[in-house]
Amino acid sequence: MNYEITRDKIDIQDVIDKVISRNAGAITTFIGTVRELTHGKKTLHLFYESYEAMAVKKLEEIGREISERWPDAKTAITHRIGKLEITDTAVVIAVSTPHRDDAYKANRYAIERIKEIVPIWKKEYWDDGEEWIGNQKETVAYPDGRPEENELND
Amino acid sequence: MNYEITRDKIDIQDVIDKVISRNAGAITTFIGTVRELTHGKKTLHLFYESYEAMAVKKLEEIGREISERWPDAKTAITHRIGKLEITDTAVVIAVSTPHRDDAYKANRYAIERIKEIVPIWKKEYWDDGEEWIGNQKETVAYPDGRPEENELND
Amino acid sequence: MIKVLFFAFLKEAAGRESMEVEMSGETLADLKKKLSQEYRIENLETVMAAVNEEFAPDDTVLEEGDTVAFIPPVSGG
Amino acid sequence: MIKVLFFAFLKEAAGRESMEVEMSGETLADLKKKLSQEYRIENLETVMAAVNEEFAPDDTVLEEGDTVAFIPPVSGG
Repeated sequence: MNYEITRDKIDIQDVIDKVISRNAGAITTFIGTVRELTHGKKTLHLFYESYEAMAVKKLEEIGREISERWPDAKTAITHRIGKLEITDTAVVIAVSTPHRDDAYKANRYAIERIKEIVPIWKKEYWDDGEEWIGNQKETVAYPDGRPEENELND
Repeated sequence: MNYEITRDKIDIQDVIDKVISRNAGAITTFIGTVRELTHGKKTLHLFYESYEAMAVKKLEEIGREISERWPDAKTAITHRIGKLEITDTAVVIAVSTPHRDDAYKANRYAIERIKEIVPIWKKEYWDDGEEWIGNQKETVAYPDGRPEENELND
Repeated sequence: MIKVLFFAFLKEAAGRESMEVEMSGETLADLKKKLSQEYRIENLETVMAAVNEEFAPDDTVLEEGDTVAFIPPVSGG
Repeated sequence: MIKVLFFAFLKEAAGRESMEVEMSGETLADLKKKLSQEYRIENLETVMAAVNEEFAPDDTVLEEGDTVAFIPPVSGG
């Protein structure tokens, strides 16, 4: 099971172990952690919700997309849901490839695609309120292209 | 000690723990592993040697360079030396930043700089011989600029 | 019978996480209209939907037993 | 006395990992010439050197107690 949604703390080494290979010279990981400050506002904690069956399918789809683009790559992704505290790990992406350039590029590809197609939603809790992140104002349809530059950096 | 040379197996989580931060939304790691095949030739094992005191200083220097370019980044690097078997981890670079774009770029910067300025040398052992990797033919001076494209992918 | 799932802000807006709707042979657009008119669940027009766990366009014809999930803009990672 | 360190292929070529050389007030280039002429340690011309753990150019003047390391092209990572 290289693609998982879990309610438990993610063991990073477990995710890495899934992509270790005699043909790999490089393994990159992306670890998404809960940041305290966003645009100067202090987050108390987060809550992630998912449409779990579909989310796992979409993670698998991202893995297939990576294999098409980087045939020697091995990919594993685990996303945690539920309540997360500051510094907790929300997602771990591990990619192994023979050479490092591909490992960085394929890993970056995976996180961008997660933010486009995987049905997982984040709710932020602050001192003075809470809000589902994404576009809750119903003014923008679901993005099917590349994310905007400011989203890229979030 | 965020910058280390070690003779022991590297605990990846230990390196990651050094860069965890309440301000970090992203942690990237690069894990360099011993690959069996290079240019179709089968490696049996590797041996890494270092000029240890200087290597640690140069790793620290890379950390300072990263802090100048990405002021919010936290960096930790551990490089293993001695005999390494196929799939063993030779180096772990962990970088945390508030946003993911910087975490990928700063991490990539670190591995490229390691391959330019850190006095560590790799010897490859094959069925039919062994060789120090690098330019042992004395025809090229030490590269002080950016590495060549083919080196970038090695 | 079509099973309908709501997530995130839509779940809160709809006041439920799932419901069952009697319809067959009609489209996803018809379902959205029905949910708006009969259940006062608004703002579905611009939200993506999945039929049986795969993103599907508004003209998708729904069949007995299908599961429709409304997918607000995602924010995982 | 200058301490000289060799690594990787240079260590094998020189048949030793360190040695001490009597000189002071001369340059790194002079040391390379001396190692070539008196000790038959070749191929140092195009190899980088570090003086007291910092990369240093050929015209660096060496002082009593300095440590000079010859640094073949590195291959870590």
